[in-house]
Formats: sequence, C-alpha cells, structure tokens
Amino acid sequence: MATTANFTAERENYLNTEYGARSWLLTTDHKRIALLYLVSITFFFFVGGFFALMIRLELLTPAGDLVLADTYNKLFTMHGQIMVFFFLIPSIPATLGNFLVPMMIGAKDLAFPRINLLSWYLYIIAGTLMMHCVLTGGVDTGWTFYTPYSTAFSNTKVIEAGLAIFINGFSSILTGLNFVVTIHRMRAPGMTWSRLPLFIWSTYATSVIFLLGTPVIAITLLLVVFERAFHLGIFDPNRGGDPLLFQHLFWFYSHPAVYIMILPAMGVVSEIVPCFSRKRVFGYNFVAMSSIAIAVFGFLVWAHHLFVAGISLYSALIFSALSYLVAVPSAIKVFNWTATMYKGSVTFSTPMLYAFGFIGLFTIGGLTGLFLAALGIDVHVHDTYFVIAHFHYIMVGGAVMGFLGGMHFWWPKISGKLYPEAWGRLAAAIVFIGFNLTFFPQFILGYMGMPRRYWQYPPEFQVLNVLSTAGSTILAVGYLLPMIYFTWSLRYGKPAGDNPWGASGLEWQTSSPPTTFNFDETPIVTREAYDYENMPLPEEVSLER
Amino acid sequence: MSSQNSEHSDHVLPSGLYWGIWFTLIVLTLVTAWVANIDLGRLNTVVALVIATGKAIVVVLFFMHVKYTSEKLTKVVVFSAIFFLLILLALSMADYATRLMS
Amino acid sequence: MFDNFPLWPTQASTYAANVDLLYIFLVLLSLFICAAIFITIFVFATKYRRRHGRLPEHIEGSTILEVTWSIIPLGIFLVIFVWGAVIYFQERTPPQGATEVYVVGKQWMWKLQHQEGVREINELHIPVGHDIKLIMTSQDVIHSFFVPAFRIKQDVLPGRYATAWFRATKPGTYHLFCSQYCGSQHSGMIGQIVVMEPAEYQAWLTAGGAFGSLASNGAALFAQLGCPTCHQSESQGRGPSLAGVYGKPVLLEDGRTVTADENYIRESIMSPSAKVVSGFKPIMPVFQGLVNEEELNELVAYVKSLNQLPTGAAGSTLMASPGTQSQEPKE
Amino acid sequence: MSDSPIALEHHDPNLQHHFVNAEQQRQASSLGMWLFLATELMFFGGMFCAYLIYRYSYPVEFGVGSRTLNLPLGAANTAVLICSSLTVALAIRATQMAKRTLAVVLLLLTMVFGLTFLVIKGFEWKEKYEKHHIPGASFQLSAEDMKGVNVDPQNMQDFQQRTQTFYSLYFAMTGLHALHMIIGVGLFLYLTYATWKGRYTPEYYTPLENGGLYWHFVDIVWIYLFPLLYLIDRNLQK
Repeated sequence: MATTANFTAERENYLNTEYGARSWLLTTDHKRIALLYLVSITFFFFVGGFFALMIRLELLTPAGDLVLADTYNKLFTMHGQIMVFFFLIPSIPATLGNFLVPMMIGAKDLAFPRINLLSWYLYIIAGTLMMHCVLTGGVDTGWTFYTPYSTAFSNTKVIEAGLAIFINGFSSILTGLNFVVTIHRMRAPGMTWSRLPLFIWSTYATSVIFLLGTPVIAITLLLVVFERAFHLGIFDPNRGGDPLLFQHLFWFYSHPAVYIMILPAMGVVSEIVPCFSRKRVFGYNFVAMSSIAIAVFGFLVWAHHLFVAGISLYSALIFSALSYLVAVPSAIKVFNWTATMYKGSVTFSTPMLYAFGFIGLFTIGGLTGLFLAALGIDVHVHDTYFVIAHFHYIMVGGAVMGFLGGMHFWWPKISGKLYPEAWGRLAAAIVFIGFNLTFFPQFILGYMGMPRRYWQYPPEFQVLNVLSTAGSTILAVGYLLPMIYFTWSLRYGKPAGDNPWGASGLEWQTSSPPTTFNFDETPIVTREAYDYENMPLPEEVSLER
Repeated sequence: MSSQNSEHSDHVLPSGLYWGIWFTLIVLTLVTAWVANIDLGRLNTVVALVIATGKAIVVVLFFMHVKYTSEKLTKVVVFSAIFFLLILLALSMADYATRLMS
Repeated sequence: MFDNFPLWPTQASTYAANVDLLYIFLVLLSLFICAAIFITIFVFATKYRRRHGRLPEHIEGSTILEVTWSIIPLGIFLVIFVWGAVIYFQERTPPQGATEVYVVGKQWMWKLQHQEGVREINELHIPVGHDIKLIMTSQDVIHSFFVPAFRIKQDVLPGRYATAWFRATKPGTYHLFCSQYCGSQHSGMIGQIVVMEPAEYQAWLTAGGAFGSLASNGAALFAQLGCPTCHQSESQGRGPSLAGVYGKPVLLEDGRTVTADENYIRESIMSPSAKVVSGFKPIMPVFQGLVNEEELNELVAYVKSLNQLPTGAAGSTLMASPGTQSQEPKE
Repeated sequence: MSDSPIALEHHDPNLQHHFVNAEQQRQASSLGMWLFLATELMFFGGMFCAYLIYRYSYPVEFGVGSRTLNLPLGAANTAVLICSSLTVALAIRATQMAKRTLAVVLLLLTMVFGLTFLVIKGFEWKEKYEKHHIPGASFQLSAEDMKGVNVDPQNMQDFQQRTQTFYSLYFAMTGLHALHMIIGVGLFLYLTYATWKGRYTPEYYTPLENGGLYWHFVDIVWIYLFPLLYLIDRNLQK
C-alpha cells in the first residue's frame, strides 16, 4: 500500500491531465467543477464570516458604538444572504455532492456535464452581482426581504440583491436537476436503490427540494423586484397587496431550504459513522427513508414562521401540528447513528470527531425546534435570539460541521494527500467549543427577550453578549485552521493512498485523486453499502495511534 | 432490445389523432368563452377551471405523449409537481379562508 | 454584577406563568433526551473503541426499535403540540370587557392612545390586574409589539388591525420592544410598559399623564409634525438629538456657543436656520405659521421634559450607557 | 436502465462519452426536461398562488379588472397557441417518419404562430396603456370600466388600489408567459435550423422532443391564464 502511494503523484488523475486556467474554466469534469465551487464558496464563507464577526463586535457593548445603525443593518442582512444563498445552500451539494455523486454510483460524470458547468457560472454571475451590491452600498432588508419594507421603504440596493439571489436560484435548480437525473439514470450495474450510499439518498432528497422549492423563491423575489422597479402592487398594502402573502411564498421555499442545508450534512454523517465504527449503518432503510420524509414533510410546515405575523388561528394550529412531523424522521436519524456504534470498533479520527459534534449540536438544535413549533412558546421567543441560536445550531452546528467533517473525510480522495491528523483533531475541538460558547448564551438571551437584529440593547443583556462575542473569535480560529492545513497538505501532506480509511464506498475503489472518468472500467456492484464486516482494517489509521 | 423499449419507433401516432385533439381544444376554448357570458353564479369559475383542466389534461396526455410513454418516472414527476403545487395553494389558502373565522 | 446578569425574564402577566411552565417542561425534556443520547454515544464510543483482536459485530437493524423510537417521540410531540396550542388559543382570544388601548407603530416609535383620550409615546401606563386589549396598526412597515415580561408578541401590519391582550400581575416598569425588523432605528423603537396600582393609575390618568398635559401633548405634536424623522434619540438623524439638550451649552455651526434655553428652542422651531448646531446642515423646514403659540409651548415643554430621564419619551434612553450620551454626530 | 451496452452505439456521433448507450442518454434528457417543467410549474405556481388569494380577497375588483380585458383577442390568442401546439406535435411526428421538409415547414409555422401570439399580446398591452390600466401613478378606472359596480366614492381609492393588484398580476403573469414564448421562439429557431440540416432522425430527435415539451407546457400555462384572467364575471357586463 505504502509503495503504491508513493507513485500516486505521478499517476494520471483529474488534476494533472491538463493545466492552465482554460482547462479549469471550461471543464465539464464534475470533480473540477466541484473544486471551482469549493474555492468560490470558501470565499463567500469568509466574506459572510467577516460580517458575522463585525456583528458580534458591535454587540460587545449595549450601545451602538462600533458602526452606524444603518451599517449594522446591512451587516446582518448581507451576512444572512451570503451565508444562506452563497455558502450554505451550495456548500455540500455543489462541492462534495458534485465530486462524489457520480463516483458513489459508479458513473463517469453527471448526466449533464455542461449544464453542471453552467450552474457554476450562474453561481459566479450571481455572486459577482451580490459582491457588487455589497461593495457599492449593500442592502438592509434582512435576508428575509420582508415587504413592504423591502419594496417601498428601504433605500438600499434591494433590486440588485434580489436579482442576485434569483439568478443563484437557477444555479441550485440545475444542480438539483443534474443530481436527480444522474441518480435515476446513471447508476452502475448492480447499484440498486437499496445499495445506494446514504449520502446519495440525502443528496437526492435535497435535489427534490431544489427542484420544487427554489422556483417559488425565484418568482417571489422577482415579484419583489417588479414591485420595487415598476410599482406593481402585489405585496405592498399601500398598493392593494398583502405582505403576509410574501411571507407565505418566501417561507414555502425558505423553510425547506433549511433541509437543503441539513440533509446533505446528515448524508455525510451517515457515511462517516459507519466507516469509523467499522459497521453497517443501523437501520439502513429507515435512515434512507427518513431523508425522503424530511424533504416531503419539509414542504408542509412553512407557516410556523408566521405564528405572530397575523395568520388565522386555525392555520397556526395546522402548521404547528405538521411541524412536529418533521421532527420524527430527524430523531430516527440521530437514534440510528448512535445505534450504529453499538458493538462496533470506534476510532476517533478527525471526521468522526466532526460527526460527534454534528450529532450533539444537531440534537440541541432539533430539540429547540420543538420549543419553536409549540405555539405558546413561539409567541414569546419568535424573532428573538432564541431563534438565532436555534437555527445556527442547525445551520452552523449542523450543516457546517457536516461540511467540515465531509471535507476531512474525502480530502484524501480529492487531493490525494493526508492532512495532519493532530491539527485536524485540534481544529474540530476548537470549532466545537467556540460554537457552543457563541451560540448557547443566545438561547438564554432569547428567552430573556432580546430581539434579533438589534444594533443596541438594554445593559442587562451585556454579559451574555460578551460571552457570545468571545466564542465567535474562537470559532473564527477554528474555521481558519482547516483552511491553512488543507492548503499546506496540498504541497507537504503525505500521499493518502486510494483508501486511507478503509471505507466501503465505490469512490474509495478508484485511485486518489481519481482519473478524469473516475473508473478505468465501469464497476459492477455486488455488495451492500457499508459492508464493513468484510473489509480489512486500514493500515494508516491503525498506524496513527 | 433498446429499440423496442424506445418510444421513438413504436409510437408514431396517427395524424388524425392530433387533428382531433386540436379540434377538441378549439371547441373547448369557444365553449369556455361562451359559458362565461351566462350567469351561473359561483359555478362560472368552476366551469372555467374544469374546462381548462380538461384542455391541459388532453395536451399532457396526447401532445406531450404521457399517455403512451413506457416511462413510469415521467408520470411520477408530473404527479409530484402537481401535488406540491396543490400543497402550496391549499395550505396558503387555508390561512386566508379561515382568517375571518377567528 | 448580577443585576446586570439576570437569567430569567420577569413574570408579569397571567399568561407568563403558563408559558414558563411549558418552557421548563421542554427544557427538562431536552436535558433528559440530550443526556440520554450523549451518554449513550459516550459509552458506545469508549466501550467499543478499536482494540486489537476484537471485530465489530454484524447488526442489520431492528424494526421494533425503529418503530419504538418513532412512536414514542411522536406521542411526546403530540403532548407538546396540544399544550402549546392551548396557551396560544388563550393568547389569541381576548376576554370580554377588556380595556382597549389603540397602538400605532411607525418608524420608529410606538404611539399609544387610551380610551380616555390620553396619548403616550413609547410608554404605556396601565393598571395592574385589568385585562388590556391592544388594537394595533402600523403607518408604514411591519412592526412587532413585544413585551418579554408579559410573554406577548404580535406583528403590527400596515393596512389592518392586529390585536393582542394581557393582564398584568405585578406593578413595575417593563421593556417594550419592536421585534420585527423595521429599518434604521429598529433597535431604537423601544419603550416601556408602566404597570401601576389601580389608584395610582387613576391619579396618573386624571393628571393627564405623568408629566402634565403640556409635555405629553407636545410629545404627540412632535411626532405628528414628523420631527423624530430627523431628531432621533441617538443623534443618528439629520438633526441633532434633543435628549438632555435643555439648559446645556450648544456649539453652533459658525463657532459660537449658546445655551439651549426656552428661547433658543423656540427660535429653532420658528426659524431654524438662525442658529444651526455644529455638524448639521440647515435643512430643517420653518414651522412659523404651522404651529400656534399653544402648540409651540407644548413643543418646548416636551423638549424640556427630555431632560427628566428616564421618561423614555424620546426613545432609547433605556439603552444608552453613560458613555454614549455624547452629542457628537457620528461619522 | 439495465440495458447492456451495444457496441455499435459507441460510434454514434450523438452519444456523449459518459453515457453507456443512446437509450440511457435519451432517458436522461427526457427526465431532465420533465424535471425542468416541474420547476417551471412551481415558478408559475407562485403567481397562481398570489392570484388565488387575491381573487378570493377582492372578488369584485378582479371582476372589474377582468372585464376590461379584450376577450376576442384573448380567445384568438388561445386558438393561436393551440394551433402552434398542433404544429409542434405534427413536426415531431414528421421527424419520426423521416419527413424532413414537412418537419421544417411545420416548425416554421409554429414560430409564426408564436410570433402572432406575441404581436396580439403587444396590441393588448398597448390598449391597456392607452386606457390607463398600467399600475402606478397614472392608473385610472373609467366610468365604462366600472359599469355595473357601485362603489361608495369614499372607498373609491381603496377600490382602485385593489383593482391595480389585478393588473399587477395580469402584467406579471402575461409578461413572464410572453418571456417564455420569446425564449421558446428562440429555441425553435435553433431546432428548425438543426432539423433543416438533417441532424434529427427517427432514431435521434431528443432535442426536438424536449423543445416540444417546453412549448406545450407554455401552452398549458396560457390555457389556465385565459379563463383566470379574461373570464371573471363576464356575465355582469350586460
């Protein structure tokens, strides 16, 4: 193994077949497009992260003393828009998904490689427009674009931001379309639905949401743009419209969008936990079906964001009840991951640490979701820091932990190099501690009654805000570390070998980095997924200790 | 093997069928425009929507070949798209329709 | 130290205790579930950590277990749903005979009017133990009326009325927040609810408000004329903040310093460009002929009243820490 | 799906390298197109949702707005689109039967119908403009528009605003539909050219088939827009 690994650098792979900007910018190789996405979303992650740090610094003291109120409003708006639309939504699907979906099912590429490239370009066009908007004044509506503030009152660049997200929507739609078609049509012989890796199941569920939800936000934001630009009266009550209709349409997409972010992360964890427990995942069918159930039920719960907005009492009751339905498949997943470790052979490698972190933080995020779905409590905590803490536990504690876990798990495959394991574990610990310190105090703040989007606040909230700001700086260090040692490993990292974790997926049966068409011959699948009982233990991992 | 599965060769529909569909659609258009001028109360909307749905079904089944496709997946896609559209319409309408009750 | 570090909001309405009870139930439930999951993971991960010579066991899954851990949570969720819904239903159905208060939200203040005709800004005086029904609307964007101590919150939309109700149980002064983002001074759109003993409240009411009718009428007029658009509380506006300005020296644009007495305030209203405050542009409209003498007196009285902190009438005096009261316009 | 690869098809110029065979490629394209149409349905669905809710909330206003629309032109446009759908279907049939010239003629006819639709639509919009029915400051309802409806003069301003919501939706929906028509005509320009060049054969005409699916979908959207926009409370006109 070690001897073959020495030759990996010289072997032909998708990274060294062609060089030069042209070979990257006009590529139709799903792996190269995945790397293009990786670089772009990392950029937006740090832009959004910078805004987050500014927000936290402003909130260090009760008075609004670091930035002006208007600047603060732009900061949280653009933090939200960039993180949601330009980082979280494309994060796992467009990078790891793009890289892994064809390989995991034994295909040479996605069904529509050129459309795949087109969706990256759409993302870049949208991102450029967004950055132009940021740099020339920004937008201050909150990422939710609530009308009539966004259509009739804000004097910032709402149209530009709206169009950026509109265009970005097409990027998501095309990615989702590509995945669904690929998973249906391109599976290798023997790769039946019951043998699909769980990451594929969750990506499939995510893609369904992309396809059915994204068009609705696209048309909604387009109507906002029309209303602002051409003075149509659709959402503005002064022109005969109804602002609650906007909220309905907005959340019809934006609630399922939460599942766009969390489902792929769940898929990543479903890959990592069996691998580092050396065991078949517990209750494969239930974990797979719960992904689909989350995607479908996710479309039935949107108005739980509107409990105090003025919707009817009866529809509030319906949506509250439906909201609890989503919690069941989420709970099933957590229980199954836990049960997978039972009588396994567990190692604490970096990806596994992120998986532990994910399970812990997602559990807390999910449980606090129960608070918010309970009507009586939602009235009190709606639009407070409780909500902020809850969705950061899901989106950052869940989705970003999943993303980082997946990056560590598949980095040897993507780059052909090993990252320094000790640094990996350290970063995982820092992220976990920093995250909890940042966001746990916000639950208490929220129940105390501190509203969200406040530039200044009553002094009694200060201690908890200071804790949160302190945590955010630790978190920032935790996020910078992997970027540094990943880059370092590209040059100095030890060659990884084809399958350093001894993992079972098809993607591990090809070389690291893979060749342009992934497999020298189309693989024929004869085994179940996560067939770890019949896999030898990997050498590298055991050498590590 | 693959040529037998294909829709290409074995589903060339007679042109008379297409003309028949066209005739039906034109007649239904005239009917819906005519019925709209008769006072049926609330039924006007219902009739208009029933006729429109009838026309849409005919187009989907014959012009878009869904009736003849061997591919179940196409039908699944069509049904799930309509299903989720109805969820959007029904659940948001549920709010508006019950607002006055409370 | 701990005055500044409370961990639980005050319970000051009949509704608050119900909400807190469900909240405590959920916190305990969450602690239990978290503990169960985390301990299980910890035990599994350490007990079954990789050791030489021990191979993992082949386990497919268990349908019985899956069904169990689906049904039991579903049952618990049902209980939470019903419990939460009951509280919500109570909150959404105002009792008969509640005292009505009209609320108008606008960028960035709350205007409240009692049935008796007394008007208040960013402040609501109410008697303890009475049902109060708020009838609310907005002049511009969506706001949200949020009183944490009462555990109530209701979005206030333009073009329609929204209602909320509460019965205060404890005299005191409580925060009123706008919790729906509404623009620049969203975080300045705050005020207070003053809950008084009924007798005290009657006295306040007959006096026409706590600070005499002059100042409160002036406050209303100040709002009505649109002054707060520029004269915001945190000197963010196009005009200087008026909080605490009365009786203080004021540096003018031409370098002179004058004392902000009644005459200066009056002159600044009637012919604003005469003595412009340093750092501001002479953009204020002339109000000569727009306000009569009585109204002018009310306005002056109102500006004077802004010195008697914490009346809160001009906005966010609650929030500002001493270091930020400076009159310097921010860059 | 599980078809064994056929050696000959590897030399098929229309077969992309990452597909096993032509059948897999065709099935993938077809599924992709249907999924795209599903997203299109949700896209228009957002506007239909807005329509549904406003029509429920402002029935009288929507009746007034609807009756100002030009019914003969709307009906004529419906017929034009139905004709274009027929020609598309026949063009695909002609390609299936390897009648290239007939296919080209039918495709050209389709585009002519498409353009006719857009021209008629343009006239309708012009009429709206002349009658001050464009939402905005110059919006006005004439006495003729208000025939048969009594509105308290006090409420007239609110009434006008709510009627503008009808027109806002009318322009948004017909505008985006027209945009789809324009894209469709552009698409068919290419498809006609490719057909003329003989790129589509009875064995391979997936792009044409997918273009047809798109065209029919746009037709279906209009089939709903016509009664929803033009045919509200028409009987009250007399």
